[in-house]
Amino acid sequence: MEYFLELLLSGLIRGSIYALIALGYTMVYGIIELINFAHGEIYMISAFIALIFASVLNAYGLNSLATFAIASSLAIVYAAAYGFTLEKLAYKPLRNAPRLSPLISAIGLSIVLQNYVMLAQTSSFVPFPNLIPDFAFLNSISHILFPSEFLILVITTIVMIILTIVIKYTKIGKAMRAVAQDRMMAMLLGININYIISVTFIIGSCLAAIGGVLIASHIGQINFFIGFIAGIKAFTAAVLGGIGNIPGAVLGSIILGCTESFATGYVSSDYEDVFAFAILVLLLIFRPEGILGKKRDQKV
Amino acid sequence: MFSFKEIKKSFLISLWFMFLTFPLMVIKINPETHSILWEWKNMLWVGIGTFCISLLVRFYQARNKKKSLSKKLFFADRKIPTSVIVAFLFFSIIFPFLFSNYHVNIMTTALMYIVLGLGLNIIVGLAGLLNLGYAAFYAIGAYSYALLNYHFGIGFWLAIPIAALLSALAGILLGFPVLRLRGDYLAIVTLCFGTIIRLILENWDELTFGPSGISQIPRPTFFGIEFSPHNVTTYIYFIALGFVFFTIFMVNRLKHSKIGREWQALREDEIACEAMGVDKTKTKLSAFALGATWAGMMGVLFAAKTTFINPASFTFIESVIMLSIVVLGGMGSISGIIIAALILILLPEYLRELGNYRMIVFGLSMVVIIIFKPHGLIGNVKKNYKTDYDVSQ
Amino acid sequence: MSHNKILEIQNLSMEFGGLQALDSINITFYEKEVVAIIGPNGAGKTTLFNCITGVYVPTRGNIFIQNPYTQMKEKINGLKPNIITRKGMARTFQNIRLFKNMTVLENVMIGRHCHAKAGIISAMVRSKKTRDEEARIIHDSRELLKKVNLVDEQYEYAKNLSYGYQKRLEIARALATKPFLLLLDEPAAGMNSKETAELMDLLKEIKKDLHIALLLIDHDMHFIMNLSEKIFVMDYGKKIAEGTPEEIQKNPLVIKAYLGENI
Amino acid sequence: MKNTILSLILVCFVSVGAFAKSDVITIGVPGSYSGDLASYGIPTKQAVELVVNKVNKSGGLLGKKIVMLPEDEMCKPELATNAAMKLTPMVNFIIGHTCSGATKAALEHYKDAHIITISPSATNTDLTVSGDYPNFFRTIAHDDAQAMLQVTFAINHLKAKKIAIIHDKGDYGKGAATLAKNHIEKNGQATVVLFEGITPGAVDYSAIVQKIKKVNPDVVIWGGYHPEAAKIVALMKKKKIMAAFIGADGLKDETFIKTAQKNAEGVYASGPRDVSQRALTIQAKKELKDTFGVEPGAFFLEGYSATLAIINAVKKAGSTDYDKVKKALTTTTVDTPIGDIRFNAKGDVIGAGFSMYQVKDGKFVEVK
Repeated sequence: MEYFLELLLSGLIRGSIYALIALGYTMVYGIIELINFAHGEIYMISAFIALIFASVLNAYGLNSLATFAIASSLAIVYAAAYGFTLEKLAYKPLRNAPRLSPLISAIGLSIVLQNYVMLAQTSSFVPFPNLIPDFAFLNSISHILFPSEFLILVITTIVMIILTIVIKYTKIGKAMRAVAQDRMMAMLLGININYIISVTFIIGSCLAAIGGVLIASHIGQINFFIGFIAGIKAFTAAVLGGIGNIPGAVLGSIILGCTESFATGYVSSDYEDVFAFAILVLLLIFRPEGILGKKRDQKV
Repeated sequence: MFSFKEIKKSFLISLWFMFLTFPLMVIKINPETHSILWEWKNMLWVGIGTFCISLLVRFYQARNKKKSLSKKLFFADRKIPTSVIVAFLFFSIIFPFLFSNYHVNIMTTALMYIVLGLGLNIIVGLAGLLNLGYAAFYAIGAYSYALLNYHFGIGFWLAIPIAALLSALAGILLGFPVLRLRGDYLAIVTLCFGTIIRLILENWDELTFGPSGISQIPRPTFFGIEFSPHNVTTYIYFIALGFVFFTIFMVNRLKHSKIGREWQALREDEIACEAMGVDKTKTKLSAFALGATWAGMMGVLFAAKTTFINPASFTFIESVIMLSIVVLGGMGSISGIIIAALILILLPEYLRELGNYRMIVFGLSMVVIIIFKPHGLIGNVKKNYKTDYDVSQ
Repeated sequence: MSHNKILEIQNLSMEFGGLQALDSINITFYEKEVVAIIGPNGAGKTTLFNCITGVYVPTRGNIFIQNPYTQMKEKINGLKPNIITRKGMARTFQNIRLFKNMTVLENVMIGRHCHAKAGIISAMVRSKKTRDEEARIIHDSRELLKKVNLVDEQYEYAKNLSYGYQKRLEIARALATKPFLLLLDEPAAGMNSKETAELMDLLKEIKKDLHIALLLIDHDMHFIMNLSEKIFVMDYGKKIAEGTPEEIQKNPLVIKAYLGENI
Repeated sequence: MKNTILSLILVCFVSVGAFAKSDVITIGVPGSYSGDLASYGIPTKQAVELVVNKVNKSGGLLGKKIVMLPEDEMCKPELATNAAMKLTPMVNFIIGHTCSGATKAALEHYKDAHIITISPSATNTDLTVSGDYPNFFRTIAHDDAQAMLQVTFAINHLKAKKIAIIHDKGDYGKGAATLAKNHIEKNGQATVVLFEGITPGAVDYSAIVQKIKKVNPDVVIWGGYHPEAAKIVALMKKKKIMAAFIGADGLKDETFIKTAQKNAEGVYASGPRDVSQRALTIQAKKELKDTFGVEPGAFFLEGYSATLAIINAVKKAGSTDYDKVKKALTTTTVDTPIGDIRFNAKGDVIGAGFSMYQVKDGKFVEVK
């Protein structure tokens, strides 16, 4: 039983790591129906930027809490800037192109960004400083839950709630949903499409940055390739939960995380990804729109 | 040439990029010694570079506005003149006698990717089923040959139909669960399929020899005659070339046949397609199976060409490159796919001189091509059924 | 008028969740008839269409077709749309569903496919038989295009046609499946009066030349009254009246439910 | 478009032709210089460049300049074949490839063309032991030697009875892990209680660590590189698993200690004998720092030594003739950063010892 619970916990942690990235993924998809392959790269770049600024601040002798705050804020700002620029450069010109064309530019961008970071910084793994402060109240259970894991769980939940509220109740959120449903109509109603899409990308990239800083702190090392793997898993999780659906992304991530964890624990970690992907395929056979995704009936 | 306003705009853009690249380009940290290097001159380069590129783009856009639309669509909807085809044919045949083995080898790879692109085109371009796991079929073909040869000594030429059959079966196997899925969901499931196949190759040591792969796979023979290592490259080149011709011929036939039109109709509108009496299940499965067949055959050729295979050759990136060939070429267009395959495969090879920058240039060219030609390099050529056969009453 | 039954709907009901879209519909169609179904928006006309053509599987009730040539009677509810089409019923769509990026001719050819035999192997081998079949398909499709007056546009992409032409192409495509019953979902919607008049002529001609039955849904009363021989009126998923156009125009129930005080 | 391709091809053809002169000695350096395994290839390229430049400055080799031709193959067998075909007509020697798989794919071509190949990092046992490739040498011990060392160390020194083996499913990692498993089974004094692969690059490994805890081994043998190991070691500490952790040369990297920090304490790793005090080693590191401004990466010293070995052999042989150089490689001993080395008949290095290290106070310390 204890073994089961431990596996469950590790599944939850893994799931919430996926969720942090999947949230941004699913949000961008929900608004503009684009699989933003470069999302994982934004996550990677923000981790690097946090690392760079943290090192600089450390060198100037700032204390750890201030370093954490400043470095992660800068990472978020830069991620937003990168997200904004990428959208303007590579996706906006393709707004009216066939559906697969933005996918190709996303893949191309992904390659460019990976190699850009590799050349500008380094190709090997870089240790990432543990920016997250130790929480005193966690000391008694530190063998079960790291502070970083605790923070990831908490922040995933908070981000999910805020995002749901923003999209459901605020003016910009309503505009986003309008754009998602019918871009043409939204435009006719006076919504500035370009502005809404930019905002979507900026929010999505900020989420990637939050994920980048937290996950990098948790794992303790980064290289230019981490975005790719994390991106694919997050994408899987987002689809599992019903792509475009915010709580769905979290649920999908948790299910994915737990599946992998139990597969490792009870079968073999050799086939952990096989189980993860098999569960997705199975689910999609019976519920092609994902767990929480809305069924889109085609009107005949 | 440029107004002050435009120059100012470009200047602002370059400033923005200098800001954007500042932390990664300027601050170089060394995690081992905790030392920090400030490389301000990189910032200058970024600034100058983006300023020039931005001006160039502006220039291009200004020029394009003046041009008429028909000029812009220069390639689209036009049949390629016979003279060009003949020249191309001639060139492809004398190619191995003009260039060194290395170039022949690279060109063979490009030819193989043309076939792969054309095969994937059946699934993605014609039937409209997004597939991100095409490399799995490629892997099945390669491993079929390697293993059949290892265990039963089956030769290259016999392995080709067997691998084609096995891949087609795998295609149907993948096709069944995804019948109801469309678009991005299909993409993720095919991606999963590709990954699952690769993981099985990695983990099932007893069957596949695991990650260390299978080496010393025999190269193709010519009616039992073995070629010298030098000549075999040329021989494989001609096999690949033969496959390209065969595939173009077949895909062209398929495209303009009953089944081909049904694929396209399925891509356009599933519901209308069913209402016209087209069997959705059969049509989708046949697209998956036929598309996979070409990948299977190329897999055999790949194994025979490198003489060594391991799961690392069949990663997700491989599928992505194959998909990019189809999309960049212009979905459904055969000549477009040929050009895209040549660009995507030859470019990184010949960009080697650029060293570390080659992958950046490669990625950038993908983005640039798709932005300037969002429908792919070459549009679909319409089939005129004018000159077809007389109706025998 | 001949009195062979071709389509028989018995007690057909369709529910979506709690919504009763169709409620015990009983309708019989006869050979070579032109029948219209009218009713206010949301009355369940398109749902009925979708049940007949196999897009939806009805909750209760039965649908039978009887092929006028072979006189074979079969139950078709639950069959897939493509099977039903092969059995001799074809349809058009309320919001046009053409194969937009295919040429006009190819669109019609797809319709003809359900009577062709060629499979994958024969497509690759391309034997004499396949070639003849292909030529046959092209020839027949072109003839159909001539009938709907689109032969000049045969190499145009379907998406480039005008709205009226697209509607006509959809009809030609449906006819290509050689139906004995053609179902038209709001064929005149969105057309100007000239286009409607042309369409009316076309449908009359089709009925006369091809001896097939037509089932229409439309809101254009002039169009319906002019064309149809029999009218069914639906409201809230129920059939509330049936009869000739004259009878329907006088039926108080219909006036109340649908035509309102306009007449 | 066609014209562009044509001209591109022509340009490359001409540029290739320019190198094929005989008044230089060319060394091809194919390896993984981009992609996810770039960090294992780039240091070799740097090492070769340093040595070649130094030799050229002091008058070259046999009076000829040495030209180095790096080729990126991303550790992919098919790209390695391309690189091999490109290099074969132009080079006298090869230093590379980075990965065993790529090496295997490329070696066929070098073998046919009689080109001596020295890899600083391809550790797959078959490459030398099978005897299939008489032209192949390496400056690193093969996996089997390391696996043997690990297993004897675990059983004799650590008195392990239950051993868990974890690997990264890769060519190198799984290969090494399988060899270790075979040695344990042959030895018979200990049992393998767990043999599983993890996915490299995954965000979290707590499930597999949980499983390790469940089987409660005395020793965990790791087959793979250091990034994943650092995560596993941290989780093992967290879950209070006391089993000793043994890795191979893929783990013995300063970055491991930097990443795992205090969790790295007590971890064992087999690796090339400690050479940090050798004069040549210090010199090589200094050259690297001065030229590229970086610390040595993986296989830097092996690459440096491979280059020195080739140059020495050519000097001794007095020509670049295949047989003469081969003989020189196996008979003459040369002073390199990794030791005074020569090669045995199969191509494995002699004189570069292997030893077991343990992390103590943030440093790898040799276990006597």
